[in-house]
Amino acid sequence: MVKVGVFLCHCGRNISEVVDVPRVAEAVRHLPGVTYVDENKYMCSEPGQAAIRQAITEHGLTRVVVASCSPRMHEITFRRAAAQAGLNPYLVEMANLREHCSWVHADDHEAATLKAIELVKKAVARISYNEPLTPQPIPMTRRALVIGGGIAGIQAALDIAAAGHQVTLVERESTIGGRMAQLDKTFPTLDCSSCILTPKMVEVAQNPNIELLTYSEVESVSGFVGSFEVQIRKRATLVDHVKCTGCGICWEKCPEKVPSEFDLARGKRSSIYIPFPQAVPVKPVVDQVHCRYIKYQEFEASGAEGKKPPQCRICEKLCPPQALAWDQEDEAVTEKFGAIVVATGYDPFDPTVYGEFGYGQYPDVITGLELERLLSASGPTEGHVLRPSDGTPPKTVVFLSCIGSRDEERGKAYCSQICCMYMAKHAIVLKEHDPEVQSYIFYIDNRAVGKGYEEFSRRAQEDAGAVYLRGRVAKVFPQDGKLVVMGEDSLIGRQVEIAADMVVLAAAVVPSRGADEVARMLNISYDSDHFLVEAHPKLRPVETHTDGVFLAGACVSPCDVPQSVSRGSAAAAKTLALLSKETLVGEPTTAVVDALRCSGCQLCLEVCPFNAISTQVVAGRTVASVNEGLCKGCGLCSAVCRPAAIGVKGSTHKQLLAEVASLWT
Amino acid sequence: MVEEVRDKARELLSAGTVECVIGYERATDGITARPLFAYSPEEADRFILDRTCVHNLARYLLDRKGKPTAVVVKPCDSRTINLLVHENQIERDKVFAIGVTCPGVVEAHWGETTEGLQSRCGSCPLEVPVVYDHLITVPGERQPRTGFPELEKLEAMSPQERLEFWQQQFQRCIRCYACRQVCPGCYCPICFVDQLDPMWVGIKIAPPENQVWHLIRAFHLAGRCIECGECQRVCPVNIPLMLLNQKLTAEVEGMFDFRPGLDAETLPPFATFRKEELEAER
Amino acid sequence: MQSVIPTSGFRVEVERESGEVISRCYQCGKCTAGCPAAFAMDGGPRWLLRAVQLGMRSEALDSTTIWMCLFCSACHARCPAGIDIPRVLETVRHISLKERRPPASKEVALFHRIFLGQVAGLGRVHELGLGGTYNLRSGHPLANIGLVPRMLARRKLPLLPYRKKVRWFKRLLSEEKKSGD
Amino acid sequence: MTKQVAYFPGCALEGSAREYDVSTRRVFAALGVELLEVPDWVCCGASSTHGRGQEVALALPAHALRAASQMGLPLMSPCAMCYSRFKLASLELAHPEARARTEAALGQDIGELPSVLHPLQVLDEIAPQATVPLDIKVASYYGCLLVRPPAAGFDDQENPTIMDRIVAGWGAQPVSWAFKTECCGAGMALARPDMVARLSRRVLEQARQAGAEVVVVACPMCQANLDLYTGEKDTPVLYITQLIGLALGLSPRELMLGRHLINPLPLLRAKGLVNHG
Amino acid sequence: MDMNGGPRIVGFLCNWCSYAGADMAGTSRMSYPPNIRIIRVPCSGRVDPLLVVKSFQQGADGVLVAGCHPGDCHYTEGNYYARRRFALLRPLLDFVGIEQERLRLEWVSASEGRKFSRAVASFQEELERLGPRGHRG
Repeated sequence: MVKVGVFLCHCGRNISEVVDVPRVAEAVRHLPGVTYVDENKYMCSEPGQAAIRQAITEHGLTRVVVASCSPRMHEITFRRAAAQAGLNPYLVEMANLREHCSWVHADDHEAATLKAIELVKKAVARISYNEPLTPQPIPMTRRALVIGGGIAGIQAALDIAAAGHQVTLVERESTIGGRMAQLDKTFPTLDCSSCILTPKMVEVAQNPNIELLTYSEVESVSGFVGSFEVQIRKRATLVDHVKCTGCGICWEKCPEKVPSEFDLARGKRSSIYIPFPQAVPVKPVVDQVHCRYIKYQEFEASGAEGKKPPQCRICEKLCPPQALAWDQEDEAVTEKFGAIVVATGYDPFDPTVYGEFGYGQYPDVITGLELERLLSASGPTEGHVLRPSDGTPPKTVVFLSCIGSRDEERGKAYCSQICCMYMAKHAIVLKEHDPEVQSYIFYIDNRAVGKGYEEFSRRAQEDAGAVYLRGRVAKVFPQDGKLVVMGEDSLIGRQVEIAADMVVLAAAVVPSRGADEVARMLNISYDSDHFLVEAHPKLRPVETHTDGVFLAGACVSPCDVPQSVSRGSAAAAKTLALLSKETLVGEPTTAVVDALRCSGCQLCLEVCPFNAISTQVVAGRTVASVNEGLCKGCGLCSAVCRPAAIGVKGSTHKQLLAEVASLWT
Repeated sequence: MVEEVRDKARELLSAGTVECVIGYERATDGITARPLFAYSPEEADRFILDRTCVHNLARYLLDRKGKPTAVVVKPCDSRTINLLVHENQIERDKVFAIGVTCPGVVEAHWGETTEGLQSRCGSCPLEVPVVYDHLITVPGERQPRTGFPELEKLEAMSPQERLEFWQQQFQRCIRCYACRQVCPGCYCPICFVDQLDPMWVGIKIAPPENQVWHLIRAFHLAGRCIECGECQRVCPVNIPLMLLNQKLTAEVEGMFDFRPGLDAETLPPFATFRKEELEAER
Repeated sequence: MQSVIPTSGFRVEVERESGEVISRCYQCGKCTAGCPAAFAMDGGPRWLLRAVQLGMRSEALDSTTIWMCLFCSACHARCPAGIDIPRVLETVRHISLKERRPPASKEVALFHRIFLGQVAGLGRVHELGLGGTYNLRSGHPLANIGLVPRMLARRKLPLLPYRKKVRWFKRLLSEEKKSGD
Repeated sequence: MTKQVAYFPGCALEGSAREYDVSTRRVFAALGVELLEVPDWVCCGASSTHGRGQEVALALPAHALRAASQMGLPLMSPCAMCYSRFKLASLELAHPEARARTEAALGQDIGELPSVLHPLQVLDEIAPQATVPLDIKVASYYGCLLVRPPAAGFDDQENPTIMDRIVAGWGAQPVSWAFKTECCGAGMALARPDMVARLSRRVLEQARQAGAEVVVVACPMCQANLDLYTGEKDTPVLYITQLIGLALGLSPRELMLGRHLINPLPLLRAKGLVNHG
Repeated sequence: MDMNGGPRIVGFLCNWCSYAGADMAGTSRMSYPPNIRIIRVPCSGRVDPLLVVKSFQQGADGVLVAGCHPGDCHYTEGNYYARRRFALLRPLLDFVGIEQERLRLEWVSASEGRKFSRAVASFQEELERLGPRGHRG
């Protein structure tokens, strides 16, 4: 038999000047189960709480109803008070006599009092069905996974490692560094990009807390915060990276040269290669599409007639430590992690949709990222900017902004944020490379929001003499060996034609290929542009709707290097807050299945937003089973369950039904 | 065509393809039909097939989970198979469906059958079963679609009139639950109405309780009722239960363009949603 | 320089008649940039859209921009907001005509008037007649005159027109004119 | 197979562009496509109905669409302007209210809207059967109305290829160039010859720089503007049907090649595309 | 009818938006008729049709289910399921003589105190118009 104590709060006069509290006390005193009733001017005050604690111990109360303000205000307060007196906090209920009664029925004291009585009755009826709940401790695997080895992922990994936790960094390419590694210089300080990035990359390789898995991809994720089971596929490099010393003979001597992805096909690489000199790890991989020996083997296997391709194997012959491992195969590893940071980064928008600019048609129309490679000392032209068409240095360079950005028709509606600044950077750097270069920048709105950015773009105009023209370009066409750019300067309202040697397109920033697949694996959502979605755009910009999964860098929205770094650190901070715990205490208000009632129709599996329900076989029958780690207690399953086999703790059928049944009786 | 049923049954049983063939045989009143569970080729001779074969035999598949079984299914009954496969109650490959085309069935009660077809046949969208492993074509003109005439009649009434209509119906209910026992969609181990903790429906057999039972029963079949009409057929006090089901069938089709049991893949209305929908119906 | 007092009435009027949402234009200028007729216009399409956005009614209605449009639709095809700009220009031209404002380009207005007159009167357009009438009425009797003999020499200009009155179209034209008042 | 279409020549093809009309009829006859001329057709209204309200703009095209609908055939006009008017009108007339108002204006029901075709779309479907090798560099000039506005166009707006595909199919060498869809000045020839001259010259200059020996067009206005408002020594401008006619072995007279101001015959002789005087 | 007059309303309010919205109505003293009894649920999608039917059996004249606006559900999609469920329950109730106006689904965010109090008031008027259940007068 439950012993319910009812505690009525006057809330100063907030409640008592409208509700006749003593009358309420009288009315509820004899309700079934009620063994103690008390009033207090301020239930939430320390004396008020003390009164509750005392009553629990002295009168052996097994249930507590506090009739005061909104539970959203003080539920925690009173639960804590009960817990201090040794009562399970989930045996406390509240009747909302203030927000839902005295404050909204001030004009009718009688009605308010009657309603107050019913609200307390309702709470009393409900509470006899409350059960003591204890939060399930979720064991925390104190290791983190970072997906993506760009600057954001690198920063996150380093910060987590610095706090003394194990972290695995998975990168799809054969080196970390990401987009930043492709850049020549960074705005607004014009630091050499690799000069500031390389040390961090090396640190990743050397930090004992960091396990670096390059040339690897996440294949599947199961489990939940505290214990994610992640399967990672390490693609075969055909090189034994333990033996390999990275001496470089193989990639120097390899005869099969192919366009370099890293140089965006503006340069060449070998078929056994590292993408760029500062790559980390400095260990080559064999490009299995182009390698001559692989081709030879395929030819042999196919049993085709005709002339055999050369065996080659020069790399193997020359490799001092004999590190070539032709029979190496992909390897799938499964590891457990407590938290996951997603830093999948971005790709440049493909400008070929704009026929009017002739990208891909006229060799001297290139993208901003391609220009970075031409400017880079380690790039295909060793830092000498030359026209792809004839190898001459361009003197007149025209920049086109918003290629794919701010275009709902053929591109993306959003602003890509970094273009305005890197166009300014390019203008400045080009001038440094060759004082004769004249840059023209077609912009729509020069967006220089950021520390030192406005000053920087002034510098492009004042020092580097870049001419800014406000307007979008309509067409680029070749004439007399030049590229004629047709635009408008909307400030003067006249058409502008410039005969350029080179045209640079500021291609929009789009989420990197495969980011949406990663999102699906992690059960996090992505928007119509496939950027990953934060738990709250303002107050939870790093978290996602899946506990323990955090976002960093440009996978959320376009952002520049400093933003990527801070997003990386922010994600690390969130991760560390989790890893600092031995166990997590989740809310105990999760769903539970009554296997005897479950019909196994599996409708609940369909409606659960958190994939928290799976099936198990109980006594030969396949029935639903809830993963408490994933369950958020929304109760969607409960509402669709015909035999009422799934209930939500703290919002059970019995509790709700008792509330309904208590009304107007 | 009766022979065709018998031949198929013999073949399946003697080949051991299935352990049991569920079909119809003549009832002892010599007029109506009753289910026959044939386990040996010999029994196959007793199968019949005519317009008195009203029962939805597919419902019995629920009692033979995992056991290879053949069953004679009319178009309406065949939807049961899709429903139960979708709801993970039976495995398709354990079922051999002997589909029969259907010109409609008559009202059949012990010792008597009507000339005219059952009213629900008028709203039946099908002539050929939606699933079958072997198809038998039954000759005979199919009566023209009548839609849901009784339904429209009731919808034309005022809420007050409807209330009275249903109160009269519900107060006759003796809560024998025959409607549930015969329903292919009612297979919960413990039906909510039988649950005592919490007690959803009062034990008292009175209109208010009866109404809760019938409303929730109907709602539990929303987007699931395959319109076999068995509930109404077996009701000992002749409550027109199909009206409730037909109402929801019509609403579901109108709102979600969905009719249950036509395939085993499409998600039923309560298993999914579209972000842009229904703001008017709220 | 006269100051502008921004108002929305005109924009709404044009949006209603054209069915185009002009507030979607954020003045990127790609339309004017690629407009083949811009050199012959006072403001150009971007300017015209801006004028509509700001409610500069008379400037818009009296601009040459609405008359010089060649309806090549290059602007429409490239507009990042998907605005059918020629339709907007056409709409403004229509309003201007309905209000009987002196067209900013007499030549173009005259040409179209004669053209439609021929359609109504002959059913088809007779180029020689069209050119002749135009030259007489436009006050440039010698415009294109150099071409005529060369074209005649190559029998490019049949002397006699096809004749078949199109009464319903005549009626339609006059009704449409009246609708202006 | 004989295919039938409702044929709408348009005013220009009765006058300055008769060679387009004639060459079209001859070529399609040779290719087994029967052109049934729309009876008593009326001008499409061209660009002159712009700014005269929807009724006026729709009425004239609707008249032609109705005629074709009565013939139960797709409506084909070689004139890019007519084609564009018809296509756009048929799209607008899909809206009931627009249709109702237009039918009221016409005083007749339009009937089921026919599909609207341009000869290029038909030629693209037909396998070339060249008898004379067209060893000649061609700049395909599309102008505006075949690709724009987006709703009416039937190929890429910035770099269409259908005509290049066709001429290549008939053995000529299409050059790639940037002014395929730049405007020639359209209907401004009388009112603003200066504009037409400026735009047309630029187009021809681009074609020349791209290495074209002839420019092919599929629109009487384009042809007239490029041909009349440039210099007689400029690159000749032929109709696509004239070029295909040559490949089919038709004579200059049959194709009325003598009517162009920029005389193509010297070049064509030099190229061996026309043997006799 | 309730002892202090007026139709009886049971309100199932989701904890995250609508219950907070009702609190907001209180905090900003936006009064509304006193005959509503609010039951707090985690999500509008938690509301089982049984609870609605039981409420009517219990003598409620109207049932209000309130949740977060579409797209704002704390559990991302609960309210979409609720919307479908009650869109079907309403015609069924109507069919057996419980006018569908008696079951309302409202979207009320945590900041929409005014919307909540107005919703209750207008629901009350609607129910008064309909009269007591079963016997309209």
